[in-house]
Amino acid sequence: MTAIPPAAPLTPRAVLTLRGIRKAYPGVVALDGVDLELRAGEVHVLLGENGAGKSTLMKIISGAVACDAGEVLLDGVPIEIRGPRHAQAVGLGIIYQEFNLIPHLTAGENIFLGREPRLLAGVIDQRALLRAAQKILDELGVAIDARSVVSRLSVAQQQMVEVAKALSLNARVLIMDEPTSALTEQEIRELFATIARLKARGVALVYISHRMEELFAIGDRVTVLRDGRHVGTRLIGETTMSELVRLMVGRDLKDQFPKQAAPVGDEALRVAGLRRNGVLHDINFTLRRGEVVGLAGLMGSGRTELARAVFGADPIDGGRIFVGGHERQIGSPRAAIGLGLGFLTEDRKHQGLVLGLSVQENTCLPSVGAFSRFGVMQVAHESAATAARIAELRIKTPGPHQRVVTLSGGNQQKVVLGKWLTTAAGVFIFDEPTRGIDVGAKVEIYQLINQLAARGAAILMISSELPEILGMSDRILVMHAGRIAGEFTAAEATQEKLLAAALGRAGLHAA
Amino acid sequence: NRTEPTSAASVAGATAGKPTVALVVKTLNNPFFLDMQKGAEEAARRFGVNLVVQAADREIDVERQMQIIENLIERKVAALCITPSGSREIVPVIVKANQVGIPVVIVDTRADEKALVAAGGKIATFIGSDNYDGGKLAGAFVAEKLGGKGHLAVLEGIPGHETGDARLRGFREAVAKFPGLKIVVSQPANWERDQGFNVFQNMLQSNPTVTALFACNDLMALGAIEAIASAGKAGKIVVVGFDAQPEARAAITKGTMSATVAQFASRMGSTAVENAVKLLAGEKIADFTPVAIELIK
Amino acid sequence: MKPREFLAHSGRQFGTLVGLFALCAVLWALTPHFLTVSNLLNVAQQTSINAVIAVGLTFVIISGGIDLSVGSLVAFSGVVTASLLQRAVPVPLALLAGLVTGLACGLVNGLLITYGRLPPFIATLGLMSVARGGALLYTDGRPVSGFDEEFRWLATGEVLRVPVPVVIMIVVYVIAHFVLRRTPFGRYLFAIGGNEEAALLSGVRVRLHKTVVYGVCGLLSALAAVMLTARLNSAQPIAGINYELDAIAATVIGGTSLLGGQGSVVGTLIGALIMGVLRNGLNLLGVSSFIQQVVIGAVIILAVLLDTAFKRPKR
Amino acid sequence: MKPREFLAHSGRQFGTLVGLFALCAVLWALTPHFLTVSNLLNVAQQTSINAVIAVGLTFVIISGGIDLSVGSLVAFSGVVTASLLQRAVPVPLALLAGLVTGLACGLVNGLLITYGRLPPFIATLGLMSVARGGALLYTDGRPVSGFDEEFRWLATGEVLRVPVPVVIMIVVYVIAHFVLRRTPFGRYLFAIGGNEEAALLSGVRVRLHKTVVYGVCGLLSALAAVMLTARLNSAQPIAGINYELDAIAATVIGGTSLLGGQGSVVGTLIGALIMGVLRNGLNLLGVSSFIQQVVIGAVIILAVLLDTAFKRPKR
Ligand SMILES: Nc1ncnc2c1ncn2[C@@H]1O[C@H](COP(=O)(O)OP(=O)(O)OP(=O)(O)O)[C@@H](O)[C@H]1O
Ligand SMILES: Nc1ncnc2c1ncn2[C@@H]1O[C@H](COP(=O)(O)OP(=O)(O)OP(=O)(O)O)[C@@H](O)[C@H]1O
Ligand SMILES: [Mg+2]
Ligand SMILES: [Mg+2]
Repeated sequence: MTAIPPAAPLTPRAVLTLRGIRKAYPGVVALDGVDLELRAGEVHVLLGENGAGKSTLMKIISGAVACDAGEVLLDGVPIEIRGPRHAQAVGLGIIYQEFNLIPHLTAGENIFLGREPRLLAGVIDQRALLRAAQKILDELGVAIDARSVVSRLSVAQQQMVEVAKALSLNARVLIMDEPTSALTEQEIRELFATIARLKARGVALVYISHRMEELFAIGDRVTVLRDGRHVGTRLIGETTMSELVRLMVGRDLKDQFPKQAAPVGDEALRVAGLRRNGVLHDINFTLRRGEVVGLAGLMGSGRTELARAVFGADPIDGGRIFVGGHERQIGSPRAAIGLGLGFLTEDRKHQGLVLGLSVQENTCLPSVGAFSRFGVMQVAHESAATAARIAELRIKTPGPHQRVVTLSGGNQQKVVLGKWLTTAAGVFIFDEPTRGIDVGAKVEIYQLINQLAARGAAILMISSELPEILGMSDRILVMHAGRIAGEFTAAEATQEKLLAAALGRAGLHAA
Repeated sequence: NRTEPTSAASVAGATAGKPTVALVVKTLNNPFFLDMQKGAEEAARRFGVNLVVQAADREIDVERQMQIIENLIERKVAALCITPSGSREIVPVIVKANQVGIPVVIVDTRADEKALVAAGGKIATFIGSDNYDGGKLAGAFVAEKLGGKGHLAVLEGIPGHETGDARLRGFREAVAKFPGLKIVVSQPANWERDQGFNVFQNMLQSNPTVTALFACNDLMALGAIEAIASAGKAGKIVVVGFDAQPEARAAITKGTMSATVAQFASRMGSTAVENAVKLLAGEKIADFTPVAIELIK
Repeated sequence: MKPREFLAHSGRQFGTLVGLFALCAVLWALTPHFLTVSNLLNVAQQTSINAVIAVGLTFVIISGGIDLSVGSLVAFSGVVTASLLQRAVPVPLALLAGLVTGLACGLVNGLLITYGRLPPFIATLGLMSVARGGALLYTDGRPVSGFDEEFRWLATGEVLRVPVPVVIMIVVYVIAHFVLRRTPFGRYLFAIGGNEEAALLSGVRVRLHKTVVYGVCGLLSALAAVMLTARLNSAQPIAGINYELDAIAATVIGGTSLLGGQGSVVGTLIGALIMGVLRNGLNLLGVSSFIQQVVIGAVIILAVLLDTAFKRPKR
Repeated sequence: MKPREFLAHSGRQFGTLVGLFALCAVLWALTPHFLTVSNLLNVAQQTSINAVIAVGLTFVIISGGIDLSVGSLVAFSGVVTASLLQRAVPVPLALLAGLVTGLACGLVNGLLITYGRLPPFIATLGLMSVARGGALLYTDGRPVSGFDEEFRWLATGEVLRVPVPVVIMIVVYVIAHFVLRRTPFGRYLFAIGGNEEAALLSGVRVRLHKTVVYGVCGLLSALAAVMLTARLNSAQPIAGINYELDAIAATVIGGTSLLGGQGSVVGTLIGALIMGVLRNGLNLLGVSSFIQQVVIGAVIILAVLLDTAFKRPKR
């Protein structure tokens, strides 16, 4: 990870100042009198647990949300931000945490949406648009064709399109709400280089992330929110990880990766010669009870495709799948669930959650059948299970009947997790399980993974965070271009070896 | 640059060289026009011609009827018998038929005289009776039945639909002659049976003094008599319909309905085909064949 | 349902309910004939047929679909039942045949949508035309009329002084509400309408449930057909034209989103009642036929404006 | 448009186009009257009115909405133009008045949907009823007929031997295609239909564009009204009933998704032609009108099945 030198003489000039910002939603006070000051040329990190109010604060700056009280000053002059268009016009740009791309438009069209270059009045200069978009994408160092339709891009690629879109604004203040949650090392590096360039240009950046190690690499100052309140602002150079964590969660966290090895038992899932034309080639691996197997790889290496194929979400063109030692035909997700598999998808908004339904309805969705007797749902069971998940995962919600669309990103992710914990699954496939989850909650999830393993569950954990893979796995598989390109034990694995395998350079082939 | 007028003998697509006569009615999901079709089919058999019967799905769809006729002109039928969905809207397509020399027989509903003259269109003959006269018959009957005194209700067809308007005008005019008769409520039930039921049920709530109902078609009248029955007023209200459908005739026999106006659709159909055949044979025909209009009570 | 949950639900219906009451209040002030027991029973009966069809549509719409064929299915199932009755088939058998016809047509819709991957609009538009043509062919375009008292009891009978159609409507709504809120099938409809892919990945048999929901909608159309046939003492191949619009309007006025994933049958009932009361009131007032259309349109708009005003979220 | 992009687009239309050609081939085999210049021009003329309305609906549907009021707007704008013509207002002025009427009604739809936050279905259903009532009131329920040759040229005239209605249709489609693919307005329609919130957050003036798109749809309905009035030499207050269904069908057959965010006017034109050719063919063949309904429904289903089969993704 490239460290970015601090903006040496901190420019005293405040570009944007927020004072006493308050915002309440039915049942929650999201922000309760928050102050924030952004200076030109700084990377201002915003930290806080899931639901602390970070995104809400940023949406107020970007004009997506109107605040109930408080004042915003731009260059010292009070301003009322009337809406997203107005915010853009005065130079406030944002990359939202939840993707905001138009699925059927191309990457280029998305990047310049609302600001298309014109030939004449009222005619889009499509050629110029594509050229400019391609230029931004290339500068970002991502191999995305500006003409490709966004709905066909992978999550990581979509995230990079979001970044490109924000860059195209040439904003004076640029907010990045968890831009790296869907990215792998490679893209993160490119992003950081871009951030450095922007800083040099005097742009004020707000950076939100739950990946603590990133903060120290790029941040200049850090502000911590807790329960909608401002609890402190520090210079990065004058603080430590543990102090920040204490400010965030209000207690000390001893161990970031509390791995506890569980006794390894019988074979739980075995995949032999799995093939999906053009995507997966001759995949072989075994998961045992009590084992956590990490699956690493670059964006587009086919990890998600592998998970989907095993789970019956995509048809396969060859190969055999054994569950609990018996060969099974898994024709649908339902069949997979019936065999005791659970699959936490990487894209919670499109595949994981029914956003319009409540926490309870989402949590119980795969288990509705199990919670029913004579075709009638047993509400008591549902409520009990949901209450248990809310407590266990510390889901921050006004209640079980809250619609998940109103939850913060991290809490939505917890609901997806809760959904699979509620089933009686014995084999879990977790695709980016801690995406967007705060440090405290991550530890809780790791502990949960430990518990599941101790109970005899087998876990395949797909993750783009190498520290997480290294910290939590008993065994690590690495994918490259649709093949398993390497297999390592926890002891022998290092970041370098994994990366080499992911790039297709290392030899060790899977057994 | 259209083709020469086709002679009856050279009509393509006709089986065994028989000429094809087309009958285009307003719609075929109304028993009135089904009867007309029956009559036409019978005549076609009798005279040995092919008969094509076509109609729009909806009675009021004038544009669709125009399309159908245009398509039949493309098909080069020998003669066209038409019941216009709109008396003025039919004129342009009559002109088109004239241009290629296909004779046009108008049945049941007149094509607007003035519009026809203005457009230079020409029809061979009109066969039918007048909805307006039918409405007058119905009005006179109600007046007689009530002794020239009482509160009347009217169920209208689709607002703005010519056929209904004509019947309504006739009825209003007839009852206007009797100062003791008063139309206390007049509402649309869109030609439909279920709406006839609902609307009349509601009318009875607010106008319990109503002693006679004129419905612009039998379907609405048949719906209304069920509403009367459910209000426990069977036999206490004079109900007059229009079209003389078999069901209405049965209801009259049973005594739940008082009268209906008959227009003899079947006769219209057969006369139309008969006239078309004569035209094709070069015979002279009268430019108006009246078909009796009669009150069935 | 717990009180809290119930309040949350009825909160969502609150605006529509206010709209209904406001409408009733206006009519009560304008005409003495409106607020009488016999008139209110009339309204309930007149509403019952649309209300029953609208339940099926509510289910379909919650699942993210649409069904335009309901009106044609009313006609088709109606003439099937009626012609069997006229051939002296026992009433229960004839009813069963009618209901099965509706169910079968509905399942065809469902299969076209799931296995044929047709947009619901197209599949049901197609079937709308096919079933209408079928009904016309089957009856040769003529109505089938005149039934025994036994059958007509479905329209004319009373249970505890409540007309049978109203009883049927109430029973259908109670069952539908229960199915929607308390059975896996109901839950799955919301999930499928809300996010089909997430539902699929959660093990919901999306195709099965989608097929079934169109079947249910067809079945309820057939039930409405039976009610209509008994009421009019006649089944017509041209019955039910534009019924889909009325039913969709009732559903949407009742707060069910056409985007799917949201809705309730309670709202639909209120929506159907608004439409029924409105038409009844206009007849009672003797409003001219041209103005009626203007008023109906305006009231639909106003009712929903009121509802949205109550729900309006803060930005 | 670059060849590559064009191929991608036409690829999406490929299935529907095959459907259209298959239909034509069948008709060509069955009747000698189908494939003649005069009949094809005839079909084109008959299709033109639906096709023009369908363009407006395609725009609205791409933006994620729906417009049920088009049929009523045809009636309303038609009688406005016609009555002005009869009062000897110069033709261009009368046309303008008709078009402005349609535009204004469309904008009312738009405002109800954007500022009134009504679901498009409800707002346009309401206006459908209000505009119909308005047309009836305005004309007292009577058709307005008989116009000068100058006006009727719009239906009877020819430009380079192509009938004027067909010319109008082609011009409308060329402009619409350009607007959709090459102007910010068109782009924003896709964006709003694809993800309204994302469009809003990108600074697209969602309300403005949504309001305008209903205005455009109203305007095109008014244009269709003028064409219809010239064709029939009469404007009726009850014209255009159910035109919305035909136009929506053409749009959806043409591959535009009712969910919004996807679609093309080229597809819509093909869809409208499929419907026009089908009806023409059935008339030429002399198919009984009951069977026609069955066949039309079946062909709509088959055409789209074919289209989906071509588009079916591998997985
Ligand atoms: N539209 C809404 N309606 C109701 N509550 C909301 C809404 N948006 C946010 N909230 C609530 O406001 C609080 C703050 O949410 P916010 O999204 O700002 O958190 P966050 O700090 O960004 O969390 P995360 O790290 O998980 O993204 C949460 O409790 C959330 O549930
Ligand atoms: N719907 C789709 N249409 C076309 N290409 C797709 C689609 N979904 C995924 N792809 C492509 O397939 C490849 C594999 O993607 P996949 O998401 O499985 O990779 P991954 O290893 O899980 O990476 P990620 O880190 O992005 O999750 C990528 O190149 C992606 O762009
Ligand atoms: Mg957030
Ligand atoms: Mg992935």
